Amino acid sequence: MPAKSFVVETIKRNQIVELLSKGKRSDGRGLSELRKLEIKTHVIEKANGSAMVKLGNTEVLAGVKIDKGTPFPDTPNKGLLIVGAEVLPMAASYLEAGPPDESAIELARVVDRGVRESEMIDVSSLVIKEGKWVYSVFVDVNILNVDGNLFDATSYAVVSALLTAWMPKFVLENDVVKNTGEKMPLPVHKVPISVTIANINNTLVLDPTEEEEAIMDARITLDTDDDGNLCAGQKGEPGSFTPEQIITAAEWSIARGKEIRQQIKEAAGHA
Amino acid sequence: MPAKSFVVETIKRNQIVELLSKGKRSDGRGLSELRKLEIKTHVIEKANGSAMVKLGNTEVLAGVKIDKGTPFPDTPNKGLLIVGAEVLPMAASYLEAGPPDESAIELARVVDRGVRESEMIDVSSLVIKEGKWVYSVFVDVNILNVDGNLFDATSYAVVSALLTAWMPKFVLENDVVKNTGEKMPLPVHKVPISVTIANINNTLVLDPTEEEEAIMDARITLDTDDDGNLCAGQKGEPGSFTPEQIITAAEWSIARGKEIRQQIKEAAGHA
Amino acid sequence: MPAKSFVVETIKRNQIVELLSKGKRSDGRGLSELRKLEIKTHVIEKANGSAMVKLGNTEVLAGVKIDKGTPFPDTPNKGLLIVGAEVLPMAASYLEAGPPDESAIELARVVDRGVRESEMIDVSSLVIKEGKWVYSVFVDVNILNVDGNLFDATSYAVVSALLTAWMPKFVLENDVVKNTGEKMPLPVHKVPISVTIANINNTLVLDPTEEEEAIMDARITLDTDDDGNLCAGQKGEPGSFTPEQIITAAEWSIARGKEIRQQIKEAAGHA
Amino acid sequence: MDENGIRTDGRRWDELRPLKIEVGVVKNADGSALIEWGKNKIIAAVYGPKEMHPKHLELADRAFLKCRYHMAPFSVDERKNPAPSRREIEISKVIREALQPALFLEDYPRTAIQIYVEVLQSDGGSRVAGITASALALADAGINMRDLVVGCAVGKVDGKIVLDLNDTEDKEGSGDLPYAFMPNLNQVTLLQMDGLFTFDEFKQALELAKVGGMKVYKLQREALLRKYFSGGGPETSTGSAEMMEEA
Amino acid sequence: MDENGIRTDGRRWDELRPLKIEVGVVKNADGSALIEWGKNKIIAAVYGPKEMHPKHLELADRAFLKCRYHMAPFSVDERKNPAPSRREIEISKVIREALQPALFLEDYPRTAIQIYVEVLQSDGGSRVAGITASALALADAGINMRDLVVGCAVGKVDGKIVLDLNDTEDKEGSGDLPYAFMPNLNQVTLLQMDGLFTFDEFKQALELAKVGGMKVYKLQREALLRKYFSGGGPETSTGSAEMMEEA
Amino acid sequence: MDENGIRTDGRRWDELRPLKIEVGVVKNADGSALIEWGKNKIIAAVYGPKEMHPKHLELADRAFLKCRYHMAPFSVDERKNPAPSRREIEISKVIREALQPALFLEDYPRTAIQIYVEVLQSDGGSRVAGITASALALADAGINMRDLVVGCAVGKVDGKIVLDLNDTEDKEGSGDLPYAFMPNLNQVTLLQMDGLFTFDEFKQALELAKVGGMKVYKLQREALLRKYFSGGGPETSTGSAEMMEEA
Repeated sequence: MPAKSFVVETIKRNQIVELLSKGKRSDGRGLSELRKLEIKTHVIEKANGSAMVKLGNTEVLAGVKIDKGTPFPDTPNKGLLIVGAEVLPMAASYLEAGPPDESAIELARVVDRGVRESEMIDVSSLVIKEGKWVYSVFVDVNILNVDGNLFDATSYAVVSALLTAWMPKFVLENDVVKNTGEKMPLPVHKVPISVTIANINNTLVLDPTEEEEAIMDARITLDTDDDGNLCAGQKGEPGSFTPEQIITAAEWSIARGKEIRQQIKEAAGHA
Repeated sequence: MPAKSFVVETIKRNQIVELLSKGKRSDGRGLSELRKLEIKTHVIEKANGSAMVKLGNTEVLAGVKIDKGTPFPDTPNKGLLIVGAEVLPMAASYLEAGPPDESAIELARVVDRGVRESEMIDVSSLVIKEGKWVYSVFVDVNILNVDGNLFDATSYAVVSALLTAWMPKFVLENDVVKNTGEKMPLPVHKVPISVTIANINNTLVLDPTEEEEAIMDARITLDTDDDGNLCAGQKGEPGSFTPEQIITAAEWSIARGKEIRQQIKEAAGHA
Repeated sequence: MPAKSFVVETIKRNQIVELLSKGKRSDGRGLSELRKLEIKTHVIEKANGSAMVKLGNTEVLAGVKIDKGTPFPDTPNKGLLIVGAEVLPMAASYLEAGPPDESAIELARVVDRGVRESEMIDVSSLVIKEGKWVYSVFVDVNILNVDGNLFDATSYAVVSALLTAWMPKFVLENDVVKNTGEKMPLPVHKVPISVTIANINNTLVLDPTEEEEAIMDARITLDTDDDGNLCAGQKGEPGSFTPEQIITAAEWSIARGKEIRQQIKEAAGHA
Repeated sequence: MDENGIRTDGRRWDELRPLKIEVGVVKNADGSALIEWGKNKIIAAVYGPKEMHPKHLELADRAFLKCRYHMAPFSVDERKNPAPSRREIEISKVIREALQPALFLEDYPRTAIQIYVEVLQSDGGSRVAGITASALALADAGINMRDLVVGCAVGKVDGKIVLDLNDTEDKEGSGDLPYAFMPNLNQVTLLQMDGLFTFDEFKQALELAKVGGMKVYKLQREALLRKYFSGGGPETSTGSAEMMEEA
Repeated sequence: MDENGIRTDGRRWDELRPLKIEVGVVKNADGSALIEWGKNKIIAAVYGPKEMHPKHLELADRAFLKCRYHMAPFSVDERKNPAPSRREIEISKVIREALQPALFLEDYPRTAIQIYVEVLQSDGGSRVAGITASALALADAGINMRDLVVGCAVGKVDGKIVLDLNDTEDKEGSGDLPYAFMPNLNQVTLLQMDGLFTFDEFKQALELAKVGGMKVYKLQREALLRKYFSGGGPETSTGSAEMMEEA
Repeated sequence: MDENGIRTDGRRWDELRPLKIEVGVVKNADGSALIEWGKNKIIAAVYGPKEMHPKHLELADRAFLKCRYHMAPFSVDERKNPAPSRREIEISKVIREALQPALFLEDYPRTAIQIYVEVLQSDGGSRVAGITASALALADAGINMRDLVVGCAVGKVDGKIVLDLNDTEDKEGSGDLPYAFMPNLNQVTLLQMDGLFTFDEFKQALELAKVGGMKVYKLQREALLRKYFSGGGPETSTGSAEMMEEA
């Protein structure tokens, strides 16, 4: 994962910090401005839903697979919704193939929580036979190129892929699950939007690039739902925020979230 | 695991050996004397049985979990009894987190064998429906602080936790297992007691401390049952014993085992 | 795996290459000549079939285990045939114990393919109840001593062991699988024969020894069936062949395969 | 919550569960603490500064901070597999990052400082309890600190923001917000959030977490005083965080 | 195949599926290419020459070549577990060995060159498509090469040797023969075979694979020219493999 | 056991199963032995003294002794997964510790000595058979030894102490006691015990294990003599353990 894993030379760092102290960023953006966001859906025909997201130079591909599955014993009347994310070793020069490290695990779990806690998908409607058969929805994400803010790019790809996903219609015949061949849309209720803000030397910046992440003290990710409520959060990295900074981050997340949600819904044909 | 994993300075070693040659130990104990043994049961409310054991400075916590499970294919009419042990990395400065090494595996297997071979628990009475459903009894042990003789401390914790364990009463209704909500005591038949003896420079010492283990040549663990029979054994470490030393070790195990069994039964309310 | 994993001194290498340029090999064999092949079957009583194969100094032991199993979901009407191979760490000085590396995985998969693609065993006849119960045939190979050409030695051991294997007769009684105690021969249709040819400095040699493998540029394994058809192939190692060399290799495989098949069938009592 | 605002376990909305802390419980560790908070029973132990393994990961300008949060198999209702789960790996990371701001790691270049958090019994809020205990274990180990770190969670039950959820409330409630901060420096070092909070509820939650946390902080200081000033007890508790560095 | 020799997807026996290549698609990589071949969508990316890890495996006289072929979980009909399968490990090895003959590894002693092949969507022939893309990614990374490497498979359907099987043909056909070669040096660098071929069919298959591969080679060169000579397109495509080294 | 004290396989209580040993069976190994004992077929092979990997574990004052006990998948009634089980890891450890007392490891500082025990077919007593074969493999490798090590198990069947249990007796018997010792030095190097023995039975078991072991020792010496004195056979067997060091 990006932060700290390459050396940004002191000069560069000082320059970024100096610019920030004047409220400017090295790529010319405003402090609470998102990089260019491009979304392309229906890119993998073999998936039930898919989306390619570019957030600046960060590129992410999400694919949805929907099948029948068995529910967890403690939630017999809920379908399965599982988000996985892999930072491909090709995505940056300092990466190596191997099992996911703690950063990749945090990434997948935070994105998963953002989708799950917002109740974007009504998993209780994904039941074929209670306790026996449910729909299983796997969303897998490949991070293809890393340039900062993987949390948001991954989240946008997952949400966009889910918005475009169709489900095979399964029915129960004589206690056997049968695929009818029909397709149904996945029942989507809400569109949660993740927004990440970094604290660099006590200046907050939204959607940090990799060179900003390399010198950030801490980051916070806050998700909002369609009503502007906060629905998930995660502070990370070994620095801290003042309570006031967190309130500001929440305000930014609410404001920016509205715009991004609109763009994602349009890209997925939900506008 | 402790032995050899830290350097006891030569001077200390020589002093211990010299003392032993006079029949004395550096902590003042007799050669076949146990350290202070403290047992506290019912320490984990969420477990079906539990015990905290202190043997000198070695501290060990065992918890029992009892649930329904499926029997092994080759023993359809026996319940499951599985003992696991983890030497927590916090238990000594030289430990690191990671999968269990060969010493931890030996520890768990020897303690498991001691309980299993003594037939402490009558696993054939732990059947709900033959071949389909049985009671599964997991005993997990956390070693919290290491100061030698993990085998015995772990064994005492396991035995004490099992002696205090209750089982949920499961019944079969229309081929479905149902928890009646009633509690039953776990059917305990015997109380096996493990006693470990180290060979240091041809002197036998019972219940070795970590500094004794660091210089021991070999160790032998012998378990006895309520009738004073030997019911399990394990020689370890890269040294040897004379046959006569093994006979002496067996005598010590029988004698000391009687006292320890009494103390454990009292602590568990089985006196 | 052998190739490149030890240094053949330059002098030796030069000598081998020089000999080859004159059409000679350091062990006196012709270029397309197999080393002495010895096959002993019925060496493991507890296996359903077994064979010990010596190809020069390469020694390989294969054992077959046949039991009931559940079919793969996508092939409900086919029995299981699974070939595994382990290069024992005792088989050469440069090996270490550990999970199989890419060479061992390639070896097992290529031998497995050779047996599977030739349709040596008619897996569709190994069904007890479609979709529920089938025969599972495991062939496991231990490589005991390495001196080159593991692909062929392993393949000969697998084929010989399968040719001598018997199956327990399972029947279905009230939907339960029962072992009748009767024994049946495994239904063998074809006898595929693997032949491996190395390219050393543009000279082809059949059945390379370890010292030849250490200096080979590339190798190709081609399997033939009883009718002299090609039924599996695998090029390996980081060199190349001309198309003409591949045709030659195929000719050699067809010619030598006929002789080896005869020897294996005799050793297995199928002559 | 009943009509009088009393929760299922009898607490008011702004009341903590019973909380007991003891410093110095693991003999071999350089520092340690046992916390019992509701039904949580958690030991934190610290080793270090010590040699870094593997050597090539040591940092030239500061200590390498490691943290392992782990749950005992018997700590939860259903036996937990002892192998580290993805949840435990994530929590290990956020606990480490919640504690690091308080540490003068630059005082210990090329060394490792290791924090172990073992959950012997788990209830709601085990990660904030783990942080609270770990801060004490670090102080007990004599590691130089800017401040203690206090963990405290808030949540949302029956539409109301309440302090310090227990297990049942966590499962049945509609929101949970684990929170940790440095009480004297007014810096937030951990924030996670599940569930649904309006912006106003969110602000209210942060406030309540701080108020609750200050009560926890008082108990933290008392626990340290009990260990380091043997006569010490609640009544003599006047120390501030600065004294930690002397401890 | 129908009576007119037309395959289920409408192709003749010696026709390739639609094939599109783009060089330079992964920003952080030193070289990369995206290939779309039938329903295959595959990215190859190259990093290097770079420092070798672990150090003790570096080679004094040449670069250490590594290759990872991997399939995305959503790339196939049934979701694939993301952990590397034995199949992926074997294919990684044969792809690496198919590319190595084309590389002047001796020009980069003590370094590592890493090839990543990520299958985003899989169809028949993903390994030869991966080789084709990887050769371009290596050229794009500026690695010195003797020749490009071209991958192309042939197979046997309804008793007839045909070019470039798609997924359905691969599953229902009676033979598959993935093949790769260096077009200017006339050297075969990959050959695998499943199924049943008479000796004559085998010879015919090798011929057809070469003919098909030369068509792929043409597209490879055009893709490079498009990247390196911005106005470049099929009509200006006159380059030979030697020019790769300048690229 | 029947009324005449004859066991299910026809043996008397103090009789060994058929036992055959051959030294020097693995060509590449520095030393090796094949033992067939009842239905056990076990190969032990030794490599070393050789360079230690990983380097940082090498010991300044002696050789690092490693042992891997492993069962072939086809060695038992139900196919065994080839990955090392916890049982195999434990047995590897006790075998290593049973052999180490016989070795002059201090003669080979900074090196590794590796013992491999591969069970090709398993019957009762595979670990003591493995020890018996390993001691010969070590001698065959020319490692300096104080004594051979002899393995032999005793057990309890139908209430009686008997020598050398086979698989059926092991499963149905009420006790098993694997045992190994150095015959000339009178030192016990392995003892494990399952089941129930009175103190008297325990003493009797140790005695019987020794008596049985001495018969095994005779066969061990003969096997070495056969290899190192080509005309050698039982009748010329007068060597003692001291001669091992010359071998």
